[in-house]
Amino acid sequence: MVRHDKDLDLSVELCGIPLQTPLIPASGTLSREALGEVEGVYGAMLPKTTTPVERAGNPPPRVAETPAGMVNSIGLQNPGVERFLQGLDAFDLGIPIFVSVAGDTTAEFASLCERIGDDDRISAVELNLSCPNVECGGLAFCAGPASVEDVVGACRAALPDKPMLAKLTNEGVVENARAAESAGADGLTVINTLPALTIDVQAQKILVRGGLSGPAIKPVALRAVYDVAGAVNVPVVGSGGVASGTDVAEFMLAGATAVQVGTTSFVRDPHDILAEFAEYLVARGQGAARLTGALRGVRPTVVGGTDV
Amino acid sequence: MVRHDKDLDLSVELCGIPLQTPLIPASGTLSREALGEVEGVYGAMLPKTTTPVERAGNPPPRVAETPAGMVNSIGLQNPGVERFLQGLDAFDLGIPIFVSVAGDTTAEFASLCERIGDDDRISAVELNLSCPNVECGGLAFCAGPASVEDVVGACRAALPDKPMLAKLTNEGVVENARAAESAGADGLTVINTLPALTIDVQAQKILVRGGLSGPAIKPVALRAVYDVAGAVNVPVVGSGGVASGTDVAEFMLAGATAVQVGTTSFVRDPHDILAEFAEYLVARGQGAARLTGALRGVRPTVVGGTDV
Amino acid sequence: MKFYKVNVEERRELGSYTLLRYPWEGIVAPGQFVMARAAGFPITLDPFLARPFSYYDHDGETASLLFEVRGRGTALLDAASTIEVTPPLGKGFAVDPAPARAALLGGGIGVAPLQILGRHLEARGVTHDVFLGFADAGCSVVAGEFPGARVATVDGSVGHQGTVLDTGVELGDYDAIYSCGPNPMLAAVKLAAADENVLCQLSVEERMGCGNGSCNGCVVPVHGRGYVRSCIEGPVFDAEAVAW
Amino acid sequence: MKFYKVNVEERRELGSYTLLRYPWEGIVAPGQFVMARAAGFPITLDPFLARPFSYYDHDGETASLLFEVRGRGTALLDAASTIEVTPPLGKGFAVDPAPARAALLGGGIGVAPLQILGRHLEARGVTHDVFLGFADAGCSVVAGEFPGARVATVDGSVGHQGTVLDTGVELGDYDAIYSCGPNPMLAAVKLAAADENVLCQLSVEERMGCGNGSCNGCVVPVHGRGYVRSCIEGPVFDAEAVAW
Ligand SMILES: Cc1cc2nc3c(=O)[nH]c(=O)nc-3n(C[C@H](O)[C@H](O)[C@H](O)COP(=O)(O)OP(=O)(O)OC[C@H]3O[C@@H](n4cnc5c(N)ncnc54)[C@H](O)[C@@H]3O)c2cc1C
Ligand SMILES: Cc1cc2nc3c(=O)[nH]c(=O)nc-3n(C[C@H](O)[C@H](O)[C@H](O)COP(=O)(O)OP(=O)(O)OC[C@H]3O[C@@H](n4cnc5c(N)ncnc54)[C@H](O)[C@@H]3O)c2cc1C
Ligand SMILES: Cc1cc2nc3c(=O)[nH]c(=O)nc-3n(C[C@H](O)[C@H](O)[C@H](O)COP(=O)(O)O)c2cc1C
Ligand SMILES: Cc1cc2nc3c(=O)[nH]c(=O)nc-3n(C[C@H](O)[C@H](O)[C@H](O)COP(=O)(O)O)c2cc1C
Ligand code: FES
Ligand code: FES
Repeated sequence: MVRHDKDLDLSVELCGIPLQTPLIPASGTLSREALGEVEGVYGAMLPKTTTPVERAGNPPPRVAETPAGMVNSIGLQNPGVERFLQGLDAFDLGIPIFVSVAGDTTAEFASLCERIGDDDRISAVELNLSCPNVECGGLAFCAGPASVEDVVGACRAALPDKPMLAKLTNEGVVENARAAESAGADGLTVINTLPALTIDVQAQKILVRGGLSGPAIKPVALRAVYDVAGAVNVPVVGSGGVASGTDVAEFMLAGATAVQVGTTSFVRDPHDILAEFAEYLVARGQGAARLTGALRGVRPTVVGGTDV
Repeated sequence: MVRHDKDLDLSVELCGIPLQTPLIPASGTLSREALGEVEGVYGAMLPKTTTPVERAGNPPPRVAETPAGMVNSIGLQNPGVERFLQGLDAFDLGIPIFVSVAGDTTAEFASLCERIGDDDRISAVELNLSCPNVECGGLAFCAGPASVEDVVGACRAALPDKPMLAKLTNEGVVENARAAESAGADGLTVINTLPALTIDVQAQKILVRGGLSGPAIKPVALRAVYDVAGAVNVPVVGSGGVASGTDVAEFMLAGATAVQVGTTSFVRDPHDILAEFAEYLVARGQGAARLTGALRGVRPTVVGGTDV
Repeated sequence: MKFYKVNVEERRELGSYTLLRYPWEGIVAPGQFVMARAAGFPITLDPFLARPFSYYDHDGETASLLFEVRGRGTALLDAASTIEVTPPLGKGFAVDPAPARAALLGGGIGVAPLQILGRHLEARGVTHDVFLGFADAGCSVVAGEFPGARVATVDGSVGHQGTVLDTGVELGDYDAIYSCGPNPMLAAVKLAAADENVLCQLSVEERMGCGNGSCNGCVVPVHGRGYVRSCIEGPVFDAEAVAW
Repeated sequence: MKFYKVNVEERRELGSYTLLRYPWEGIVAPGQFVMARAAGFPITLDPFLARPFSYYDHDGETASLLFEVRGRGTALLDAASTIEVTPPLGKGFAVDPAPARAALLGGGIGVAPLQILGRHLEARGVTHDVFLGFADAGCSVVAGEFPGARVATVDGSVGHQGTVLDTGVELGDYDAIYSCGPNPMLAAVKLAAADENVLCQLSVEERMGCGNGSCNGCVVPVHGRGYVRSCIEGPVFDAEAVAW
């Protein structure tokens, strides 16, 4: 499958955790049933976000295709943290297991962190801050830096002993990244899906209102990773539209230490993505870890905004 | 070219201005030299943004292709408002002319509006609020509602007699739309490009840092139009990824009164987009104007956030 | 998900539908489906997602799909000489233990899985009747592949006028009812079968992101269990389980 | 922009390059270019933009392009039986008034417009010599289409070792120098020609969004004029005008 050149070093270290490859499945995009297909690809495992109690999720339709992407509105369907933890062994592929958590309130986030802090099977936690904060009228936890600082700080206190990543959306990502860092996040996952809407033009109805993912958002995610990596000192995990080995390299060049593969894993064998990434490294005799942030300093001549 | 069924009504009214079709070229995407190719397509003309003095723009490379889109960093290259106005007659296709303006400061915006207020050739002004505000450390004018209110209010005072559209970016679009409306905007153009980055992975250099446009962003723009149309009482002009006649219909269903065609006009004859839109209307016996906001009320069962 | 590149061995027009055959060894259960797309570069961006199709037939070496061109995914599939497919996915119709007498009800392109299902029932010696409903004559051409099938068309151009339930089918005469078609038709079949004491199974159609359980996109409401993924626990469900 | 669908009449491999011919009537000036792509649905999303190519030749009825497969756009073009093209775009080489003696310098795939340029010079009775530089033997195969051309390859496998400027060309011997190739080569030609009192014209290569002046993407710095669009005022510029 993946050709492992003897000199090829695919490993990276993320928040002190050695990963055999820089790839991680994006939360919510790899099921237990599909684990048999991904052996050897990932550096860590990351199941779908879990919440304090079971969530039924949203009624269908939940997914709609868009140009080079898709919009989903799953609604965080999950069995709740207790049953989630009971089933966690199924996710043991011999690589570190990260767990994504979300609550409706800061207290729920903190109690999830506390619950998980005890579990030795779990190497790190990802806080899914894109979910709606019921204390803030349904705005996402990462709608603003104050709210980010609050929830990350509470989670830090509840989870002193495990690395903790804060996963941010694109809107306000740099300020939120700074806030998460100062509140004690060990790393940042950048970005979640973009708020989006699809319409059934024949029925003249909304099809799916939810989050846009896939290759379409890659340039947006790259800009977010690049800017965040330039603004904080903690490692950044890239997410958004990764579809090929060179995409992985692009995210690392932009400053990511590890890279998540989400939607594209629905339409491509992620082994192929890893193989292409390995080829890229072999062709230039670079180890994976050396890519991180390699284009920093090589700034564009003019940092233009949008045009504008 | 476009089959004009005798019963087919393509016309709409925008801020009291009758438009023979709901299509408008997005600012910065239709040159004087290409006007011969677009006769009969558009309801209004809208040249590239002009600024108080000439701008050289950014050094190349300025454009890069991305999945279902492109990133540009032109840097508002334009000859400055005086030469722009001298050349404006070239844009006279017998349809209303809108003019897009941008300044570095609120005062510059206002003085542009004043300068243009006198010009009878111009039917309406679009304020390009996505450009960097030098008084706010380079953040865009529409980075926040206070700044939007400030600049729109100053422009309103300087331009009492012409319809004035405020063009917003996606970030914070609903709050900014409300601010623009309350400061006196007659309409809102939603959205400009998304901040994005492209990388030359072989050279390990930034290729273009700029704004993402094209079909990739359509679901993001649709969500913005839908939410803004639900939040304000002034008309909304849709912009972002329109590539077909059904895309035009989608934007209108979401709440747009008129729709801008930008990047896709580089790769498609916009006559074909209008023809498809006309076909869509004929097939259902609807006039264009009746589409606006037609799916409102038909809300999705759950207004989910991103998944989250 | 891993896709396999295969050559299209045969493509045949059956009225408004297309029959497509490609080499595929191994076992396919009736009612299972495949994610398929025209072959592209490493991935295709347009369309981006693969599309779900029921197996129309499988003889151990060759798989057949029957499809209707609706949008871009099916249009490209209709023109491709090489396609990319997953292995068989999902859970099919319950044919073991074999019922004594079965009715197969198909609506439109939903007739597809009834062919392979019929063959499996045949192999088990199950007497079965086929009832098919179509929009019009063009769609009904495929009925020729189901000898003895009773047909209805909405426009009345072929067979009975109406839906599959207007073919004169007497659900009470059967021990098992297997049905595939648009969800509103399935709901009608479920309702009609509710009074009879029969096994009633429906192959449902939900939008799919992945096909392998990863996205949670394709859910169907199931009594007492909330939303369950139709690509893993379906696409075939017991009618009484589905909370429509 | 309006694209016209045309059939590929001929496709021929010339070493590492592909020659593609399609029907096109009307006038094409040497040095003009076309935006082209493999035909797709109303538009193709992958790739999304069309690609600029210089005309390699045009005989009044058939246009030829010569291209190198680099990425997805050219790979699809290399396989397509139907392509979509714009009319001729941009401003080509200044051949009127005709110079007495001209040197044509091409680098890599930049040799493309020199074919049509040579024919136009021939028609005007202009004596001209062709000098071509390539990376390697595979690329240099196309030199066979330029009888009498002096060739250099970077790897020394064919002709002189080095770039087009190592072919022994004496720029001072000519009244006009026409050049096309990667921008660094053009900068070197400009520098070499600067000492001579000759017309020196360069066909530059910038990334293009539209090809018809609309996007302001393809700019080249020009002395005293800032950035000008190479799709409108170029792609051919006087070397002395370009502010490199
Ligand atoms: C389990 C299952 C089995 C199926 N079996 C068959 C079959 O045997 N033959 C056949 O012709 N069709 C079948 N379908 C429907 C088929 O998947 C759609 O017709 C096809 O996806 C349309 O794709 P398109 O690109 O042509 O249309 P588009 O409308 O352009 O598709 C756009 C998006 O919507 C989705 N979509 C559109 N219509 C449907 C639909 N009815 N059901 C699910 N998703 C849809 C597509 O997958 C795609 O993501 C089946 C669907 C499911 C879920
Ligand atoms: C005026 C002009 C004339 C040209 N004439 C020829 C010719 O006759 N034959 C030929 O083979 N090539 C020519 N080129 C270069 C040709 O346009 C690129 O090789 C082609 O765009 C690559 O597309 P791709 O999809 O294969 O590569 P990709 O690298 O996948 O392309 C990605 C994007 O980058 C752009 N791009 C990549 N390389 C170049 C480049 N060198 N110049 C401009 N844009 C680029 C593409 O247009 C596209 O937008 C010309 C370029 C210009 C500007
Ligand atoms: C179907 C689907 C479900 C998702 N569920 C979650 C989730 O539960 N938690 C989360 O943090 N992100 C979730 N995401 C977001 C992804 O983890 C990822 O950040 C995003 O899709 C962008 O990456 P991609 O373009 O590679 O998919 C989901 C995305 C998709 C497409
Ligand atoms: C090359 C290019 C130049 C642009 N220049 C301007 C501009 O000068 N002023 C402006 O308001 N928007 C500008 N835009 C943004 C467009 O007007 C439009 O809002 C955006 O591209 C989204 O629409 P689209 O996806 O249809 O292109 C530009 C976009 C592109 C691609
Ligand atoms: S299609 Fe993704 S879970 Fe069923
Ligand atoms: S390519 Fe768009 S202006 Fe030249």
